[in-house]
Amino acid sequence: MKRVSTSILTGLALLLGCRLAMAELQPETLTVGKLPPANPHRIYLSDLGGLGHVVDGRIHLVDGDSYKYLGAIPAAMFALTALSPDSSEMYLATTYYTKLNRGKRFDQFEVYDTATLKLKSEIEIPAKHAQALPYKGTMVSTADGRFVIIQNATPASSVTVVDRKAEKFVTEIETPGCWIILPAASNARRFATLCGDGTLLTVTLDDDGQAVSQQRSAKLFDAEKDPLFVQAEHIGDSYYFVSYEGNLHQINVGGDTAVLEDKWSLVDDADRAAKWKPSGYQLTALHAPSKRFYVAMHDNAYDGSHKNPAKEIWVFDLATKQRIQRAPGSNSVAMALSKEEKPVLFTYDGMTAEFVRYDTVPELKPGARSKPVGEFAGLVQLH
Amino acid sequence: MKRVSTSILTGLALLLGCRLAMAELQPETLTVGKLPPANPHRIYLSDLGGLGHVVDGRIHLVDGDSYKYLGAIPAAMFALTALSPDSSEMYLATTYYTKLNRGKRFDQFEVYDTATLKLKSEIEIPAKHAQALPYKGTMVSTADGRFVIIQNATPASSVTVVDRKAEKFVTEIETPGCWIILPAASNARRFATLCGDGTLLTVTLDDDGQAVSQQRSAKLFDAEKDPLFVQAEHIGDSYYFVSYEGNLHQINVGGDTAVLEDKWSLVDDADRAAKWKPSGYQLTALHAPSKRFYVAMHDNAYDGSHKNPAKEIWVFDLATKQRIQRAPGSNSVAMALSKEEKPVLFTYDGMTAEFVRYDTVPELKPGARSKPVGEFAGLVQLH
Amino acid sequence: MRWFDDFFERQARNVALKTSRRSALLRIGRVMVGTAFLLPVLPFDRQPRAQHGAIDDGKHDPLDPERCEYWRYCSLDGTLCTCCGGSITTCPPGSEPSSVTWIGTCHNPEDGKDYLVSYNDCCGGASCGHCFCNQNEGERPGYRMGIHNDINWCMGNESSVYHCTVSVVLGESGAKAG
Amino acid sequence: MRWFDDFFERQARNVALKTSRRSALLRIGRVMVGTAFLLPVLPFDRQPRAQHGAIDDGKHDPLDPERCEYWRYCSLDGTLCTCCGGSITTCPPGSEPSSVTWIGTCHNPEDGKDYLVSYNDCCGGASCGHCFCNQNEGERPGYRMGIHNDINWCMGNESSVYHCTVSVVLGESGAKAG
Repeated sequence: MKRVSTSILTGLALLLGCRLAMAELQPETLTVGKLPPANPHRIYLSDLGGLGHVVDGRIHLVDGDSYKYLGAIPAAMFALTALSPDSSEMYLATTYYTKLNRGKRFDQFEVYDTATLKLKSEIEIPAKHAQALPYKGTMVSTADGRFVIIQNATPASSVTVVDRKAEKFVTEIETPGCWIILPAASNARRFATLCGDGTLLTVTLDDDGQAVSQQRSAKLFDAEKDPLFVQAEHIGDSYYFVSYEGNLHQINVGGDTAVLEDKWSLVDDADRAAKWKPSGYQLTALHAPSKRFYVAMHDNAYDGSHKNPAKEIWVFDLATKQRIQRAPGSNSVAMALSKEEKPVLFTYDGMTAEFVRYDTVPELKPGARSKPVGEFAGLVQLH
Repeated sequence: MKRVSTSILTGLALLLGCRLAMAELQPETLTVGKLPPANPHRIYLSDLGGLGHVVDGRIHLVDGDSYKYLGAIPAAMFALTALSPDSSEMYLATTYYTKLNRGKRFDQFEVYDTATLKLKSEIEIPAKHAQALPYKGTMVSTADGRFVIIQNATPASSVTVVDRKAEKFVTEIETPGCWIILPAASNARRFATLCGDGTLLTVTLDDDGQAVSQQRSAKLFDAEKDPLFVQAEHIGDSYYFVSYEGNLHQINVGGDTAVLEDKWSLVDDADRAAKWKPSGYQLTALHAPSKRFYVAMHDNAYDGSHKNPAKEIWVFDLATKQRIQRAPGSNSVAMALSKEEKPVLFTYDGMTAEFVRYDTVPELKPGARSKPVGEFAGLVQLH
Repeated sequence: MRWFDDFFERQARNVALKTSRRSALLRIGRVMVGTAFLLPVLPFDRQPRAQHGAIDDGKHDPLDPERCEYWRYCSLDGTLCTCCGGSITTCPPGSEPSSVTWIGTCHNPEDGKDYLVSYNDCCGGASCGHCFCNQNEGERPGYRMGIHNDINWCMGNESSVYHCTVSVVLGESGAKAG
Repeated sequence: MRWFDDFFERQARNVALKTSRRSALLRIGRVMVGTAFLLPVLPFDRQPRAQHGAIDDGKHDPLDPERCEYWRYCSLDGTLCTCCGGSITTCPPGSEPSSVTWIGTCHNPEDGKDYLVSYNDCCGGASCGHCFCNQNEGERPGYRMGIHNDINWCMGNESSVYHCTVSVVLGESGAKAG
């Protein structure tokens, strides 16, 4: 009795005095819409939902060409979010309470189908997932997609390993004082993580997802005087980090221990005098084929300005280590590059909550702006 | 290991290099604040939390004198909200899902202490509570506080009876086609409800909260041509309703069946020509001792304007049936009068989400405005 | 099934009530006069227009389904599915149509006819919150439930989380139907 | 207890780092230049200032605890408990102090001294959302957890729902402490 299907309602309503013969509009049927086929400009924006509604986060889907709103994936509380390697799935690690904000806490790893926005899988995991802003690298799939590694914080640091083949929680691995998961491209059972003493910890798994080795590197960066932003881009096993002072660190995570392959400054003396420094949350992007590297920058930097919206975006050629362009920053706090030969760069404006679409070829050039989307949003991912 | 008390942290931090001897500020202790003692100007504002976050409603507490924000009571999803007769408790009827917006639904009746904002009691009730905007009369205590009557909608209409003495759910009573609970002041086991055919249904309970009689009145109002707003004020058993066309209906609910005691128009011919009509959500207020009746009005009314913000507030003397004042409306969509000899009227501005404090003596006069508060808020209650 | 019978009895009578109808265009923007905010008739809406509200740039196009003044929305109180990943008659992916609805009777300026419109809520997932509208033509209080819009019409669904609202034409409304 | 030891080791080193400090007043408002919105340094804040944000009327009073520029808030990323029913050092009624915290070192313009400040989140109940601030002096990424503010410090509480943030003076910060 409680439920009455829409078709029954429609039928009865028609019986009750609708003069269909004269109607120009015919009775319509209500359905559930389908997403348009994904293209490289489909944007996924992770949103905590606002500091007034932290229990109710979501991931917004927006078409990057028309800027039409496509739908949302519910993300609950302080979710970590990541696309699967082939973008066919969206992973979440999130927290629920049985009574919204009280009762029993439980954390879940969840998989949504990005073609339908339907839940495909949910697995309970230890109630320790890092309730962090949605930083890239807080949850990452291994190169082959078999395992998903999830950052934990209690605030003691560890990672949770989920097996996507068996669809089950495997284990928790302690990674004390370390943060952000950097999987090796050449070894699908290996990842590294940045540690507070300037080293990297490299963890190697067996085929069941259990840790078989944990090796600490030499001190590769100065976590006190020139800390690395955790947002990183990679080509193969080489990860590219920028530091607070604008030094690019190239770190290889393919081996048993991580090694510093290169380090050079993004800023020259004149930049330094004007206090140009990197800033933002998702503050870099990299196009591997052309080795173009994009960094959000601001001038007049001060202690605490490292998350400020970008004043400019600087473009570097990693092959020549030369800055090849300075472009307007559009107040970017997050950016992502499409997976295309001639990619577009989408930035998220930290002041207006709008996306800006940049062409990158022949040069970086800001174009169309979206309407505002998101309330307390960060990570931008492209299909 | 997971938890470390703040005092331990404080102590250790002090050991680690704080030169207390020279400090002008001494180490501080973190505590939980207490509410200031309630006064008649303490405002409770029921807020659905925004249509983008319907799972996460709350009741805001605001000091009506300083307009300082005092705190909030969590209200979950589409909660019905009502102060207890003595204002010492806030009642909620609300919905939870075990996984935020999916999983198992369960509804609860909850009681919060308005002195501490602590949960005092929670009782599971049938998962049928009306997921309505927070209208007055959707949940009401009997005159003696023993039973709380909760409006249900599936959309079939019924009420849930909760026993506050036994702290348990008692029964569900069908009230088909009827809406809003109007308890009798003279009989703590009786309430009436407005029905879609223009009658009122009077329900009488026994001392266990079970219905022992249900009596339908004659047709007392015209639900088609001149429907009553459900927001009502009362003196004893006499409820005062306004209709869409501006007719005041005085209906007595004390007897076995409800009776229309009086009916007269709030508008004269000139008002009618300018299409002045009542509008808003919580659109009337009544000061029983002085019989001053306050109604939110707008002109140039049209089909569908009955929820518009007020252009004016009109003041009537119920004894003489005369309009004694027209005051600015401050875009009011909700109003409440303090329980004082010389009451103040708080209105909630539907355009700016600000409160306006009106003096009522010697005449109705708008005064201080608050800052904006609430996202999708309606019902205003005063302590 | 009592509510169900009552429901349709009421619908039919409501249809009969609607003998005259003015163009949606005639009554637009009145509430805005003299206010500092570009908010249309949205007493309960405290969300910023720029972020959550439907476009309000002073144009009130009754043929634009992303605006509150679109003719079918004459009694729609909620957020537009057209701004949430759905369309006029489709729920956004990831949500489900409500099993129960309220009804409006709206005037189509294109053909000059009045239509019965079913306002289904779409339910489940994270609620949308974009393009809030509050139109109340023919709306009545909760004792006329089938034409009442201050309640969550996802109430009967497995997930009663409100997502957004569509407006489905059921057919032409006879002036003296029922 | 490893994290705990690491935590304090890091705190101590951080304190040592802070040998020079500029007045909060010197660095205010830079991000606002040339923007259409009156938003201060709040990259992730998309809430309307009028409703949720701390006052920003161009006055940046380091002694007003309802403003982001209040001196103790130099590394506070969150909503101010002073706007949520609490105070600088009390959680709003109905919430509970977080069991773990992050630390800042802030300059008090009144006495010219630097203080160690513990930023406790208050947890549970409906989250507040008023007066969002995003100050990051001395803030470091998650591998320096004890001075990291992009994480929910209610994480260890029975209810980890974030409510608002207080700033409790732990004591004066020695320039060469630790």
